[in-house]
Amino acid sequence: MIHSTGVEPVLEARGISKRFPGVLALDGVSLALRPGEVHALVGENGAGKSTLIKVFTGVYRPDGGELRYRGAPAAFGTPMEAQRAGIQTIYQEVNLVPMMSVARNLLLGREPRGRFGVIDAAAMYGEAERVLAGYGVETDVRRPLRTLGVGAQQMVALARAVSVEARVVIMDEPTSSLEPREVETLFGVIGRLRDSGIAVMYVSHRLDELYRVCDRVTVLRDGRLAHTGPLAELERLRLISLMLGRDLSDVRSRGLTRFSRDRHRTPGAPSTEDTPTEDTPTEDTPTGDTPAKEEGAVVEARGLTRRHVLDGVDVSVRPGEVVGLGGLLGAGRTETAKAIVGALPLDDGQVLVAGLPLRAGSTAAAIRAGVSLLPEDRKAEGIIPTLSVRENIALAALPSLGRAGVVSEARIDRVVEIFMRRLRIKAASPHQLVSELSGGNQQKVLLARWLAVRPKVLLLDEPTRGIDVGAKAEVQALIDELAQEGLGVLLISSDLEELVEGADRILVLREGAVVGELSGDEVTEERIMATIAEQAEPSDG
Amino acid sequence: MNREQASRVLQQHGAVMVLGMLVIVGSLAFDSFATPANAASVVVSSSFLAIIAIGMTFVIISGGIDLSVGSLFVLGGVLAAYGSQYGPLVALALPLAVCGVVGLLQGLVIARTGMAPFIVTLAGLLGVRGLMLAISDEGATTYLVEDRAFAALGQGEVLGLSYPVYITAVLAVVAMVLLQRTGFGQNVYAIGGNEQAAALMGVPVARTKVSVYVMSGLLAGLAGALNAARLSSGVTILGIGLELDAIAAVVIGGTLLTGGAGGITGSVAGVLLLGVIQSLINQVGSLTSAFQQVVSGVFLALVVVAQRLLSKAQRLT
Amino acid sequence: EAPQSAPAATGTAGQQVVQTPTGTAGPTCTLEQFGGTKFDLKTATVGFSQSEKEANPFRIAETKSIKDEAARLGITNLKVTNAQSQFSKQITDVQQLIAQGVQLLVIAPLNSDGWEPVLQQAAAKKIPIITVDRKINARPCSDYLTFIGSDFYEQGKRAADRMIEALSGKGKVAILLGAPGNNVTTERTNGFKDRVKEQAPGITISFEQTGEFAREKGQQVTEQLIQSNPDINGIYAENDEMALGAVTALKGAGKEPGDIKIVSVDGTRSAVQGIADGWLHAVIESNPRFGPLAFETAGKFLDGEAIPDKVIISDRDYDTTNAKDSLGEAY
Amino acid sequence: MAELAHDRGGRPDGRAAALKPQVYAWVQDYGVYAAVLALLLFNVLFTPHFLDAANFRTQLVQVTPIVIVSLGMALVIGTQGIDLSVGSVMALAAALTVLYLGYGWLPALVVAVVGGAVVGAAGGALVAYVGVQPIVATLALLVGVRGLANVLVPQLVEFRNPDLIALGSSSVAGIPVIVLIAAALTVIVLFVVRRTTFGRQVVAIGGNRSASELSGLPVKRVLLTVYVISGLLAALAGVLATARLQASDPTSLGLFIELSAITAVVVGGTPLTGGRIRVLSTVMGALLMQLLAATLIKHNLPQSWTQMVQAVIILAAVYATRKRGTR
Ligand SMILES: Nc1ncnc2c1ncn2[C@@H]1O[C@H](COP(=O)(O)OP(=O)(O)OP(=O)(O)O)[C@@H](O)[C@H]1O
Ligand SMILES: Nc1ncnc2c1ncn2[C@@H]1O[C@H](COP(=O)(O)OP(=O)(O)OP(=O)(O)O)[C@@H](O)[C@H]1O
Ligand SMILES: [Mg+2]
Ligand SMILES: [Mg+2]
Repeated sequence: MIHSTGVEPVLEARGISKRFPGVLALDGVSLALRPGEVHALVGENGAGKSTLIKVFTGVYRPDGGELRYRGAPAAFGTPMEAQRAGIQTIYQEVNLVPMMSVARNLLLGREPRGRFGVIDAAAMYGEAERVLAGYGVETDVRRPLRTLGVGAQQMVALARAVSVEARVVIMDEPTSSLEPREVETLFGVIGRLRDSGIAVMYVSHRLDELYRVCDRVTVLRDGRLAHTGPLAELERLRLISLMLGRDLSDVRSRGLTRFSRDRHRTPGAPSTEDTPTEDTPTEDTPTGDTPAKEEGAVVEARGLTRRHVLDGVDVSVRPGEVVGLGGLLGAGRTETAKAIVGALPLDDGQVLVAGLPLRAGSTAAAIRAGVSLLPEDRKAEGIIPTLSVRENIALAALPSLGRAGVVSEARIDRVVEIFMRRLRIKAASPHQLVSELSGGNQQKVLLARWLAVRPKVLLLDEPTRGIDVGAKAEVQALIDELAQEGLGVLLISSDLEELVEGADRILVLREGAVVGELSGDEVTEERIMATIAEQAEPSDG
Repeated sequence: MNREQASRVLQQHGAVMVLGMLVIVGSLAFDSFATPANAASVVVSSSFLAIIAIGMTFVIISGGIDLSVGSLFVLGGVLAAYGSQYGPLVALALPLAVCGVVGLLQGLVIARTGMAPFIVTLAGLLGVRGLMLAISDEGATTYLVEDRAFAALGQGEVLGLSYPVYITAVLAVVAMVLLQRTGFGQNVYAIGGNEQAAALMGVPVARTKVSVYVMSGLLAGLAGALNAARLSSGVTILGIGLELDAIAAVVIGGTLLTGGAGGITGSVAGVLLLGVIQSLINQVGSLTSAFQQVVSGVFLALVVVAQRLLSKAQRLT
Repeated sequence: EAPQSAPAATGTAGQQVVQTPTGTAGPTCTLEQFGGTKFDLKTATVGFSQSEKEANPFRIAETKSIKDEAARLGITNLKVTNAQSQFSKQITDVQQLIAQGVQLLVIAPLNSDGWEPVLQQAAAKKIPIITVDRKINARPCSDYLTFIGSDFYEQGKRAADRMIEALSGKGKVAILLGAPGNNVTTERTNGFKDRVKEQAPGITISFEQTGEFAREKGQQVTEQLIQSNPDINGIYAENDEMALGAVTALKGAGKEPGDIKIVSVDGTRSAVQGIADGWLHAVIESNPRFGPLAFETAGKFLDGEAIPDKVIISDRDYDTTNAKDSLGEAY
Repeated sequence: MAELAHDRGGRPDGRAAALKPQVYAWVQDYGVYAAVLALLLFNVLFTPHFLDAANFRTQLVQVTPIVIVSLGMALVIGTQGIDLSVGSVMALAAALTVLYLGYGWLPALVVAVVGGAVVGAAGGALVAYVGVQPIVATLALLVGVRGLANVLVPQLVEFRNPDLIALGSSSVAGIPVIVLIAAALTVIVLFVVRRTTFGRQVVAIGGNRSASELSGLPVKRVLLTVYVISGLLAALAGVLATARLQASDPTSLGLFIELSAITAVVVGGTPLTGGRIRVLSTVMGALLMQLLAATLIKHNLPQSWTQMVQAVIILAAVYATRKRGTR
């Protein structure tokens, strides 16, 4: 990874500042991006990475400083101008049009033309299929994009950005929803881009990836430039200390709290204490007594089936247990979780909480019975953008935070305060709009929402997606702590390391069916990969 | 996949199917319903609303709404009748120019200030009607179309159908191609589906928005002008509540008010549905006016419910 | 037989009376001139296109009168449509009536202009059209047969006479206008203003706002009016509903009957009662009972008789001298 | 879009950046109050007899039905919905009131309000359970319910019930009773929006429906309830308007009031995209529209001018109070 320092930067920021009401998101940041380099941009949640990218691409205009592109001052008024000039971007939140078809999303703005300059639909679909196949997405390109999983959508966004003539490609956390296999595909693409002299800016919270593909790194902290330099020379812990703004020795001695390493206990070990739940569900868990198949499970799903999506999935979680769900994109993990909380209509199957069946199709009933889901798609299914951080946190717990339908502001304040502190949510105030927070902090707000209802079982779908190293460790520690307190957790993560470290037991899904269960010593990354691969061939037949 | 495609077609053409059912029921129930003369009256009278609905479809798919079309329709008619004293070209150009400019202004305000289209065009509804009253002496003056050539545009017939029907058909086809097969059409869908994403994907959001309101204004003005040619006069009491008819037709046709999905065929079918409902009520011929309204309301509700259930059927596959 | 005698024959109170005797004034029309063929009215299909909902006394009385007379004459095939105040719909309604094969059309037009498409179709099939209450701007005896109704301009003039008399030719008057763009509004306004200008220069019209022919709107506008123009002496309301709304407003403001002189047009029962109670000064009648006259005219026409190109009915006035006695005849 | 559009507010030349956003924010939040004040000032200077107490009573009394209807409309709009049926519900309430007046004014009022709630429930059910888009669901009701009202009471009926007339015309301490009722309803709705679980759920659903569903909110029930409340309030407005008119007029009572109410809500700063409800500003919005109409009438402008001036003022008010990032 030797790069010639003499090369002129293709894209350069000089002393860029950007202010939002109440926050100085960027404060005199300078950064130079050279042709043929992969440049990592890192920092904590809310450090200003996405904001800087949006300044580069004309979404925001800086309040101060100068942008230079190909040696001349540049000011892109709109993203379109930036694109025309050759800057392609994959944004952190999937920014495509969910209702349009996959093909139209992929080729919007450069559809193949037929006679009379009219779009040639057949050619368009063919082209789209061809391009996407190169990224491992095989699907009916006529389908609306929203019917794809988040990961597949991300691949479409990637393919869209990269398949255009570009001088600069900017990727804001492109791997946060990708599978290992897709990540490899992505790295292949990045390599090709670099070789053809294109500058790549790469934002990620996954340090391993950075060290694998990046040449240089820029660290942002609280909107200021903390460090720029070659990455290979930078020790990992030193990078972390730069990001967090802590002393190197401090990080070294105390380490980063992660999952405690003693997870893989014998399944069913008695939990220290039960999480106290204030309102015991009565109406929603009818007394139709069906004895639990598995002893002591708080939640047990049996034979969850939905045509084309789920095929007889059985899952059970005991108090204090962390059950991982592994599998490739589209394996049906998200669907399993949604089915358990009643957010996905089922053709067949049943969910039991503490041995009593849940009313089908009612999320409210599931929540009252103590089963909650932290959804995968933060923007579409998580935050209420028009409400403040405070209202977002209190939302699900509202009925218990008041009397006779009248809310108690004092109790809300107390709960919000507790969780904002415990999860270190970075916001100007509890009254800031949640849509103004950085992605990672939005995720923490959602986690707080669910913890505030004091669930017995928490289903976490990609809980650390987009969360910085520090916060990720905090969240993982939190999961650990909660499990120790007796909470049952179902953990879905595309980050195999996280899955292995966090889970007591792992169910591997493929094409909507459970194809393997790993527990105890079997819980390793290799075994998970092997289980997926083993099963892949026979089940394809 | 085949099943999926089939049900997609089902949703998009739910209105067409309900229309078909209604026509069959109507023909069985009334002798004088499925006659060429009656069919012609439904088709001809629907054509003006259809022209407006085509423009409205673009606006709604883009995520907006245009309440000013009823007022633009009557203004277009008055201007056309006024302009016809200077020849057929002026009769056509004057309303198109004025209504196009109104659409342009509304589009600019919406695109540049981010104000809600509902409110901007509601102001348009009021302001344009005020303008129409101002140029017609508070509605007291009705300009007459003396120019034969222009009148023929609204009255001439081929195969028992008057020219506006053919004009509407051509416009519908052009609109369909525009929407499905051009970059502009794709942009309209994209900004309606997710405006922010569309902007990031390089769609010229402001330009596209302005364009759809200009189109809507032009089409409403054109419909008004053609109607003035048909009636041979610039009637000043037209178009009240027309915007709601147009919106209803478009929505019944399967276009989502939230934007991002829909199409022209559905809207045209929606317009015809409204026409057929009226015609069926006239066939009964003995309902009191109050009961006619009840029946229209119930019909409308049934149609949207049916259309909704058809599109729900798609989700379940 | 002169049409004047017709009302007496039916014996119902408040029947329409024709103003101009037939033979004397204006051109006439015969079946031969019109070019139609004779048919039997009893077995014919007759279409009646009403313009507005039958939700005010005028429209209710009008439709009822047409239906009653058809029934009385034994016409079984009467088709009625209602345009719900939408002019485009009325054009379509009539076209669909033609498509259903009507042989005679009675139309209460929502607007005077814009009938071209209907007239063409009707002319092609030689269907005679009688328009009631409002005129159609076209040629009688070729585009349509004839018009039966009141003279709205004349009504405005007569209302002005009553106002001038009430104010002894001096004072400030407000006008509650009807719906904008409506022929009736325009003519009743012009008649009133022209007459005031001509006869009573001492009267100024200091306020004119639309009350859209509705009672609530009349009330609201009057409330604003008497606040900002407390020196107003008279109110001319272009229909009874607005006048009665004005009365409610005046009562609410603590005025006494007669403080402000109100003159209106229509002659509904409530308005006539209003005269008796002292709140209204006078009401100019606009008679909606078109049935007998319309079918009589059609009958004569089919019998080959010459009929006039317009049949103007003579409307009466209501005032304190006759209000109590005439209550039964008001509609 | 929120992000994109927000930027415009945060991008004022860079220099006075710290102060200007606050001014913007203030105008956004209180612009409608400022507009009402400005209009009041204009009238005090240029309209004769404007400062009479009776004049203020007139304006308040006239605005009452719009205020009451707007309160319900604000809730509906908060859920990202819209209710076009309110005018027809007023007409239905007028019809039911006189039909049942024989049993006394209170039973008549109860029947009318229940009738309004039933219509609201029908609309709400179509929206929440069938998934029909609010604008068409309530459009069907707009057409059908007015017809129903006319079927029940075909033409204007005057009544002499002294209690009902008193409801419409009497005052307590110089303040008309119906104005007091509107004030009380405003306080109640304000409380519901600010202080109750239900109120929070309404805005949450408007802000993000699928997130609300996943958060266990009773989405369908809340939606249904919101339309029921809107119907109920519209019916009450209908009864009060009827009492004031001293006649039941299902034909023209409440015609086009839906547009006035929507305007009041939006001018007050509640976005049509839902997720936010501003109750007091909605009332101010209604007052603004009322004062505007009164001003134009008092200065005897022709209809054409009235409509054009209204258009301009609506645009200006919404422009000033617009929240960047709302469509
Ligand atoms: N539209 C906005 N309005 C107000 N504040 C904003 C807005 N966008 C970003 N911010 C603030 O600017 C700061 C930087 O946010 P940014 O999204 O750039 O962080 P980030 O480094 O990308 O974080 P993450 O790793 O979580 O994605 C944060 O404090 C955030 O709250
Ligand atoms: N690469 C892909 N190609 C085509 N379709 C895909 C792909 N990935 C996902 N899908 C579709 O998306 C749907 C939803 O997948 P789902 O979200 O349940 O998967 P998952 O196991 O939760 O994976 P993840 O959450 O990591 O995206 C699947 O039914 C599948 O049809
Ligand atoms: Mg970011
Ligand atoms: Mg998933």
